Amino acid sequence: MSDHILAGRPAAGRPAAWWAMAMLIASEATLFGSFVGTYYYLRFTTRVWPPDGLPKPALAVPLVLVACLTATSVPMQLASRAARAGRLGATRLFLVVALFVQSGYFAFESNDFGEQIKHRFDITRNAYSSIYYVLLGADHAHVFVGLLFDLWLLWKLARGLTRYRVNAVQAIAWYWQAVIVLTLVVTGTLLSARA
Amino acid sequence: MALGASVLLAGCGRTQNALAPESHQSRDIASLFWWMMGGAWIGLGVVVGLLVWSWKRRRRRGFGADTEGPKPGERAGWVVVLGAGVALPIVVLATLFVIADVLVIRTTQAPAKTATRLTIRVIGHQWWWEVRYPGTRAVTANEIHIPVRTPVRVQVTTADVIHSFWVPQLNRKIDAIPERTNVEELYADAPGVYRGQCAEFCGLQHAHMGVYVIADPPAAFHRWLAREGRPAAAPSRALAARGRRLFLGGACSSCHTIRGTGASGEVGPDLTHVAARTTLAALAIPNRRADLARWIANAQHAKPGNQMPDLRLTGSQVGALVAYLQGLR
Amino acid sequence: MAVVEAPESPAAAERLDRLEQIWRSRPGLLGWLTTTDHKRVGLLYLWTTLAFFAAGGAESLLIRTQLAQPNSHVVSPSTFDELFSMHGITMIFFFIIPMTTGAFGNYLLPLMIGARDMAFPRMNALSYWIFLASGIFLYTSLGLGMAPNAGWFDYVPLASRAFDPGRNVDFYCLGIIFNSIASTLTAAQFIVTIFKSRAPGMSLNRLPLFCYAQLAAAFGLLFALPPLSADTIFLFLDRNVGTHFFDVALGGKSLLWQHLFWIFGHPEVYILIVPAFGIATSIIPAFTQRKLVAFPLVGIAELLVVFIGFGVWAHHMFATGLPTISLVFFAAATAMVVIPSTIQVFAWCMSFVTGTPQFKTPLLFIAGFIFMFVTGGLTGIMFMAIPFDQQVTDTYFVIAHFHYIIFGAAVFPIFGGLYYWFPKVTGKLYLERPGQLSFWIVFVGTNLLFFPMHIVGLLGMPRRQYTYPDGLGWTSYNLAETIGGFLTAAGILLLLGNLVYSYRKGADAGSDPWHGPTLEWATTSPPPEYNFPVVPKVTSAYANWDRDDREEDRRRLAEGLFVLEQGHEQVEVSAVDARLSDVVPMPHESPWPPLLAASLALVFSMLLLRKFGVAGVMAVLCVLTLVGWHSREPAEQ
Amino acid sequence: MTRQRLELLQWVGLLLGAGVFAAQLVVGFGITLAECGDGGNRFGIGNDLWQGVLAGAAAALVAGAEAAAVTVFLRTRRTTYEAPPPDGRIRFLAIAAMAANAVFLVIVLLSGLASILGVTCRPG
Repeated sequence: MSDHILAGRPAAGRPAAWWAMAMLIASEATLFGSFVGTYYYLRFTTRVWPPDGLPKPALAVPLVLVACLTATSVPMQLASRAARAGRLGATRLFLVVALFVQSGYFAFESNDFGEQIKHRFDITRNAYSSIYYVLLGADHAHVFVGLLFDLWLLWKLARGLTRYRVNAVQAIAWYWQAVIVLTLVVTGTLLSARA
Repeated sequence: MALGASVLLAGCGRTQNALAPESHQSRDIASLFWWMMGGAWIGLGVVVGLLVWSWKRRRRRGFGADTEGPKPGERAGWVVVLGAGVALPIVVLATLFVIADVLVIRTTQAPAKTATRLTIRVIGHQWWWEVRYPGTRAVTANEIHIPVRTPVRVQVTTADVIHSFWVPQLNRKIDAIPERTNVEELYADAPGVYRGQCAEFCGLQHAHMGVYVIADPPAAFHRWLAREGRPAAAPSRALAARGRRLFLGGACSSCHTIRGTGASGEVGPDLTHVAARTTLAALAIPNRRADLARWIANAQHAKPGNQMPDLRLTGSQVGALVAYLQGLR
Repeated sequence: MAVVEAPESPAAAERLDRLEQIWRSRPGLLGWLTTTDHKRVGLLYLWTTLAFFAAGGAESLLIRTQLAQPNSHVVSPSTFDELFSMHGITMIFFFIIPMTTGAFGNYLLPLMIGARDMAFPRMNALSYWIFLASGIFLYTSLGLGMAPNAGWFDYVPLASRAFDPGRNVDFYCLGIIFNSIASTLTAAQFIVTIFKSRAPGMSLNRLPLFCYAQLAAAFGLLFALPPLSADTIFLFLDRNVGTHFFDVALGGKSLLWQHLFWIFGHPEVYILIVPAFGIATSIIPAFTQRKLVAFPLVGIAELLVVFIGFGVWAHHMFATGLPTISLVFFAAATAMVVIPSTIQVFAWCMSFVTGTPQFKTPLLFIAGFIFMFVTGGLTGIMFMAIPFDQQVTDTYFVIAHFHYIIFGAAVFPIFGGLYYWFPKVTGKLYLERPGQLSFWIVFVGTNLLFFPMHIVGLLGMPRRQYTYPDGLGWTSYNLAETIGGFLTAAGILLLLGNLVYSYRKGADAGSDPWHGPTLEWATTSPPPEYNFPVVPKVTSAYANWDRDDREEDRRRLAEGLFVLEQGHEQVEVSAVDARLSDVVPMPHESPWPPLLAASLALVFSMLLLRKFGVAGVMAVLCVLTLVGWHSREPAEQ
Repeated sequence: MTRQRLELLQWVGLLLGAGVFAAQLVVGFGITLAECGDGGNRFGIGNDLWQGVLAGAAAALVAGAEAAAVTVFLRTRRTTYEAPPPDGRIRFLAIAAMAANAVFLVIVLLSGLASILGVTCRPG
């Protein structure tokens, strides 16, 4: 490494990996923006909402679950800080904690998703059911991808901490923060049908 | 007879020219265009002038002299960019915006409820126009009769995909959208036949989805409307009577309506007074005996893909049907 | 003033050898399959997009042949629908975007900012392979006679299963989504590269305008494609899963498609032309030997036109009967989105006037581009007048307008750029006189092709009709257009012939035949795999015109400063002021990008066949590919 | 004025106007939808009032952004937009912001004006 030209320079700015994740998040956020926009477009152009006497979405359970998921933003942030400080053990620990809660959230939500389709109303019922399940499903899919990230990360960290992996921890923590925000937005949008 | 007059008119000088306006709406739009085009030529002239000027003075300085040091004429450049590139266009465009989108649009947008006394429903189908006159029994296709110098409210909807109703000489186009009923005003300064066409791509025969707006003097219009509302005349000649039996017995009646008979199909145009129209298949072919016969024999030839199947009729059956339909005035 | 020619000291020579060995890429076909070199990726994009250009051109010539005469039967109505649909999709998604960003952007961006490669070289290769796969995917439909046939903007309900039961529109949805993945990756790639991989000292006020244009286009793609993906996902679900987003009977809305489509579709237009502005702003300084007038205004204008472009979408929907008070928001934005363009046009013209223009082929194409762009722009302004827009929308007037923009303002600079950078890429000079002749043929041809369309449009000829009746005054204009079409094709063939001949027999160009303003001219032609022997010193936006800085580069090479010959590395800088922040290891060649693209192609094929389970399995394959991709860390090389 | 202050004002000048323009377009269009859409009109929003307030607030904010840009431009008189960063870059982006905000201001005013002068919910 030709570090001599760096002599005495503080690293300025965030690593490219962080920027790349920012790009991914920007485009995903826009995708969800389109979904949410669709939801409200349909709502504004439909007399009764939800239409055809479909039940309004449940309130309590989603809020509790989302609260749990939101809580995991703390261990993710701690993990990324620990990684930057080069503390491998702490990084692993925080990641495992987060992963535990997140996978619990996902298990419950994905099961509930199936239950709703089976017992409440089907995705093919009307436009409302379509956007309802697409919003929900897209959000769950992002949580699932996050879980894959976590597992991959832990597998990588099993063989120590390299600069490459530090960047990865930061990027994935960043991803989770964004997914949590998306989840809050999606939940808020869907619950707005109760208003 | 007014109908004869309009048929005559249909024969000559039909056009879709947006710059040959026959109503105040269309005239406003046309003059809007002429003004904008004048401005456009000036703008283009200025830019081309600058380029030509630079070509004329291309040799005045040694090539490669300016790359180091101060940039020649930078100040002049900024002045032009800020003046001609920012200030001037902002003023011009803001003015145009107010004229077009605040003032002119009041004449071309949907008319107020109270502004019209006659309402016509136009329903787009793949690939023809259904025309209904609410409050009367009159139903026709591809030929909209309106009273001249009278504001008419046209409600545009669709039975299938998106179409766009457009008669350039009378007014701007308005889309036929499944989830809404759009409205525009039709007004004609002079009696005549004004050609229109579906403007939004609507499938295979988008090219053959024309429509005539026929402006008649009020008296003639009301005579036409009254006759159009009546049920079909019974055939007088034997051949026509055979055609009628064929029509009612065969496939025809399952798709076409002829008021006053058992035929009440909804797929194709209402044929109660088909013989009174100037064209067939949404202006695809003229409404003459020979063309009608060819159309009935095989509708897929003149307008491939349209909904009317090849009924495999014998020559004599076609002849009978033609005789019957030609009697429906 | 190429630095790598004749290094002064043996030490310098020895450093260059080391760079050679570190950056050398595998020989032969395998080298191209696994390459991560932005120059090779750029060339792959170039060849592929030229192939798609040929396809799209052939489609347009068939369309023109059919329309040359009224009531003609050269092609059947159904074939005609597939032709104009494929023509639009091909030219937009598979020619212009991948040409201006994929080919020009990939090849030139790192050279202009003094980098050795993109920020993420493997992801860069992935963009190309996905793009190629999506192109093959889409064109399979043409082979199977199932090509998209509801137009490139594919309005519902015409595109719904009820009215289009075949696989045609499914090919459209999946092909577009597939292609969007590639474009999104490219966009992210360019943004990060421009912010993080510039040569130290190249702060935002010294970023070449070409890079500003690429940045603007990248931001545009990044934010415009998701609405399109959402839209096509909805349509695919409606057609294949039974949702009702666009099904009016069950609460769906057909206008929803149009809103989402045009939220993508209008920025798209600017995404098509802004990189071409970047090409123009590179060629003009070189051939007027003058730094561009009003540099900061041109820079912001390139970003501004894309940004405001997101606020004009409903001017494609003025005839849908939306309330006037809704329309005016988009009309106002449509009026003012013109300002960035007027800024640039006058900046270009004043650079011609105050500089020393030398009208060689590239500058001729740029002059022609300015003429075409202004013409198309002035007709574009007319669409902000809602009543007039409602009169001419969906007629040939609109076709004329956007072909003046897309052919005139995007393809002319592409041709100019092909001539301008040909010596850099090949090390050979093109033939000047045939070059100028090719310009005049293309210029006359396109105007003969597109100008009469204004008139037939005003005479009431709607677009997208496979034939038209005689006697409406359209016939002679249509014949003229067809002749213009073939004339244009001839000019393009002459252009390509010139380049092919010059590549084999052209005179040696040297490293800097035009005394070019930006850094790509500071290295040899063609550039070495490591682009620059040292990380260049940059103190202005026209780095190659700063003789002292280039001297400094030679000194650095002699002293071994900023050579980075210890590893496969490049520098990383702070985003805004480009302060040196790090030296990062770069991945070298990798087999994973083509593999990932292939497994993605499997996923999309299975979705097309409605085998969703199998598609899921293929998705697992993609994940495994990604794990393999990341199993080898650049740091461990 | 300190460099941090200039830095801040420059970014405000560059980004605020853009954000406000986007917000006014989306919200303003949303109000017309809510006013005229089938499901919307039960909200009983008075279009003209809301549009007036919205456009007024937006115009004020964009004007603020423009003021920030102008301030930076005047405070950096001693340098040029080609000067080394951060000074050169700050002046460069301030010049850019001045041009951009002028355009945003006109859009906000025109659309606000027209959305009030237009006949509410009359199809165009």
